[in-house]
Amino acid sequence: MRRFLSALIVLGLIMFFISTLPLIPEFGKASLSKVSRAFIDKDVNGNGGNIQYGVSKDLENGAANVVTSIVVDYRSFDTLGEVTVLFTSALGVGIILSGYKRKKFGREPNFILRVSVGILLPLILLFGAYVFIHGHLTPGGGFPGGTIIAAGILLLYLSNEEFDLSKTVKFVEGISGSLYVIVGLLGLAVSGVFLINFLPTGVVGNLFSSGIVPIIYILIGFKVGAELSGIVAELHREG
Amino acid sequence: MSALLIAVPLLIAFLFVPLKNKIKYILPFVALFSLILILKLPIEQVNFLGGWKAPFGITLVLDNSSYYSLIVVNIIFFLLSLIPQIIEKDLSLIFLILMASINGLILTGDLFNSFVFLEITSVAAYILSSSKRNYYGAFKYLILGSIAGAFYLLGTLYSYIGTGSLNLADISKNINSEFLAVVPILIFIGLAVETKIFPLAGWVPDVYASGSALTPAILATGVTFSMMYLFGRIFITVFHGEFLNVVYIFGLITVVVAELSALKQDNLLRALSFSSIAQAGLFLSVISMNSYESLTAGYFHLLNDITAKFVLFIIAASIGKSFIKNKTTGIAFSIASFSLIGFPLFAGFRSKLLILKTAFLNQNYILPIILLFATIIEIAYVLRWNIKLWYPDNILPQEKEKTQKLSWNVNLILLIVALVIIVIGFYPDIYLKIAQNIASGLTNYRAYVTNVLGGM
Amino acid sequence: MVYYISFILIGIGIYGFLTQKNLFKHLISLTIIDTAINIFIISLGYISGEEAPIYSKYTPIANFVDPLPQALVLTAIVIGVGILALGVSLLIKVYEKYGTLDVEEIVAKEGK
Amino acid sequence: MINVIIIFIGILMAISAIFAVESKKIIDSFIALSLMSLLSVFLFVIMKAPDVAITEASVGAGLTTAVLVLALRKIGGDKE
Repeated sequence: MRRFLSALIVLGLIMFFISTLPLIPEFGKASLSKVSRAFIDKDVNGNGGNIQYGVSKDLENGAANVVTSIVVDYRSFDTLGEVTVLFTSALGVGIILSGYKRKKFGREPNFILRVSVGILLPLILLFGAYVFIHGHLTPGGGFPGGTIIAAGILLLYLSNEEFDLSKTVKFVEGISGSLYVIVGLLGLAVSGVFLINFLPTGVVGNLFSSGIVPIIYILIGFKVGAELSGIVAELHREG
Repeated sequence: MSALLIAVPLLIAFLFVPLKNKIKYILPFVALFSLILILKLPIEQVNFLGGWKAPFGITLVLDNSSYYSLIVVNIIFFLLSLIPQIIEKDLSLIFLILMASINGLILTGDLFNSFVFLEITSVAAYILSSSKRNYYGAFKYLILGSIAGAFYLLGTLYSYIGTGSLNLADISKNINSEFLAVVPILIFIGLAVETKIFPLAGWVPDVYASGSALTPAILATGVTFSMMYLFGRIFITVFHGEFLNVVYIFGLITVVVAELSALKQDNLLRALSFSSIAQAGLFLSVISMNSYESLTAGYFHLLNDITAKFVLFIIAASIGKSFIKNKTTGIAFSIASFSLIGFPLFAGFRSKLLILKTAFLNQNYILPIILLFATIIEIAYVLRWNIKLWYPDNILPQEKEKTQKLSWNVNLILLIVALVIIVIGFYPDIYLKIAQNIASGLTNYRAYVTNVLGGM
Repeated sequence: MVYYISFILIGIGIYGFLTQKNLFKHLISLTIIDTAINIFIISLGYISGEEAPIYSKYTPIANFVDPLPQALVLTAIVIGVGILALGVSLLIKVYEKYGTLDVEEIVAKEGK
Repeated sequence: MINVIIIFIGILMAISAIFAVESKKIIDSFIALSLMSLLSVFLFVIMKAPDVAITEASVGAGLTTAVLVLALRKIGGDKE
């Protein structure tokens, strides 16, 4: 009975969504909105358009990856909020699990895991760092980079019972978060606008380009890595 | 400058992660700073974050309605920060984040940005509601809230497809009637959990009645107010009052169901939670009439309700079974509860009268009947609880020993708020002015659009 | 095409939420709904024949799909994982308190 | 051609989602969920969203599963 009723509700919901199909463009035939057009041409302030990779310089935003330019520059405030969501939930995991009884895991981490973590870990961390440093040029950026680092930390936890990083994690997360806000406040001090990109944007496609975008993405990478490692550590702690 | 209202609490929250035990004593200063900053800000100011102009970047809009909403919310936070007893030790950081996110929710002029702030607010609320080991209630709230958030996101995307923009003013200008048939449904489901509409309000009693004083004292006042503000902003300013007929019906159903459930409860906190749901339903059905007068009446009533609930929830959660040791607290409780039922001379009377007047002006006779019905039930249970708490019959001596005396600062703040209720009962002008300003800001959507987009 | 996939997945998620009694299954349903909505959002910005929105040696000209939905989904994914982690930790505590994850058993124990 | 691939992936996703919701053992549904996440990564790549694909691969398929499995181990494994 319950299943039948649920199926009915679900069917109604799917029918509702299908009835909205005439409103949205056919699959693969979407058209760019004026907002997206301006973001791609880096033309919000009216001096962009016709961008050439490796040549165009001193645009309003110098990131070759348009998604990054939206996430970290045009809509940077969303990203600050998103980092705050992650921060809050990491904090909440700590608060909620704080009174949990500790019990030992019992099983020794096996030898193969320990040795292979020793080899893999530096590579994983390096790859994570690469992903968030090149976030404005290639796919990737702070969020996947941070997650990759957290995955490395998770391996470290699995291979070593005594390992504890929670103090460092709190420190890194606090500092990188504050630096993000401070970068924003610097913009407020320099030109009276919160989170403005106040550094020169350089040539599209260079590593040192697009002003504060790589700086913020590196901070996000550290922060996300620290927060997710914190969550993982908290969940792993007493096994 | 209005970005500071969000940036400063966040910065302090981030900075104090390693030493979170000290932060409790900083809370009042942060709240006071926000309050002073708001009073110094000029009205009718639009802040383009990152320097990107209106439909492209994210804007923070300070107009009449958001300005006065900010004042209300920040006063609540300031009062709460002066009662450090009820803030459990780890929750101070959550308190700061909630402050930042609610300021953001009120200020933001961007639909997706409001989704982000909605999520921050909900995450902070889930953590708050898990205090006092109320894990199952918090889990239920989390699942419901997240599914609702998913629907809100869908609504955001549909309006992006329909208008090519995420800016509220741009959507308000460009949205066409085809999309107005779909987007409001999705956004309504998305907001129904936080605004406590009947089928999705099942989490409220479990969360509010967990026994913690802070949880209902924030969620039923500050968070509810900002959600109601967002609801008005989206449905009145952006959707021009489309879809409000459905909201009206849902609101009235919520009032009836919640009042009947409140009557049945034998736990004071649960009864108050149901009363909170009922008042939310009443508010939504009043603003559904979509005129300047009805919005004024609605927000005036909401202000009275959150003032009364502030007092009632803190007392109900921190006092035992009677007022034997806390006579002054009892007086504050009685004042607030009489205001809740709309007893003449108290603040609630004024707003209920105003609601009746607007309903009759709009030739709406169903709302007054429901309102009178709800008031009768409210009188029944409020009187019952007052008698029960003032004259407890079979109270054991050891229980009498256990009830603690509330400390002086709690009593003082509760008495001041209770005094405000009486003052509003005689001179409603202060609350009325706030409500009128919010209403005029929300209804005047042409001014909002030109304010944000410039004279395009 | 992709639209139908995401609608069906949303439906499966809601169905799981309505019928299953294990709290883990509720979290799983939530994740399914999130993923489905992310797919839907991306598909709204897809233009066939156009390239990924990154200027590079291989795609020097701006024939890109809509980048804004992608940026929004990036945000939504991270918010999703934050909520999931919070939900998981609440679930652990629910298990510690009640000794079960079955909704009906928990409600029965709450009532006592 | 691309449509055939999309339909194929879609059917697989629906099957793994149903399996994730309905399976008796919790750990099986985690694996099915992870599979669904991975399949969605293919869809993201097909729809020219490499940023989202990388993020979903590392967050959705990787970290989510790890968090869920850690939690399951913490409450003492599969009971059913």
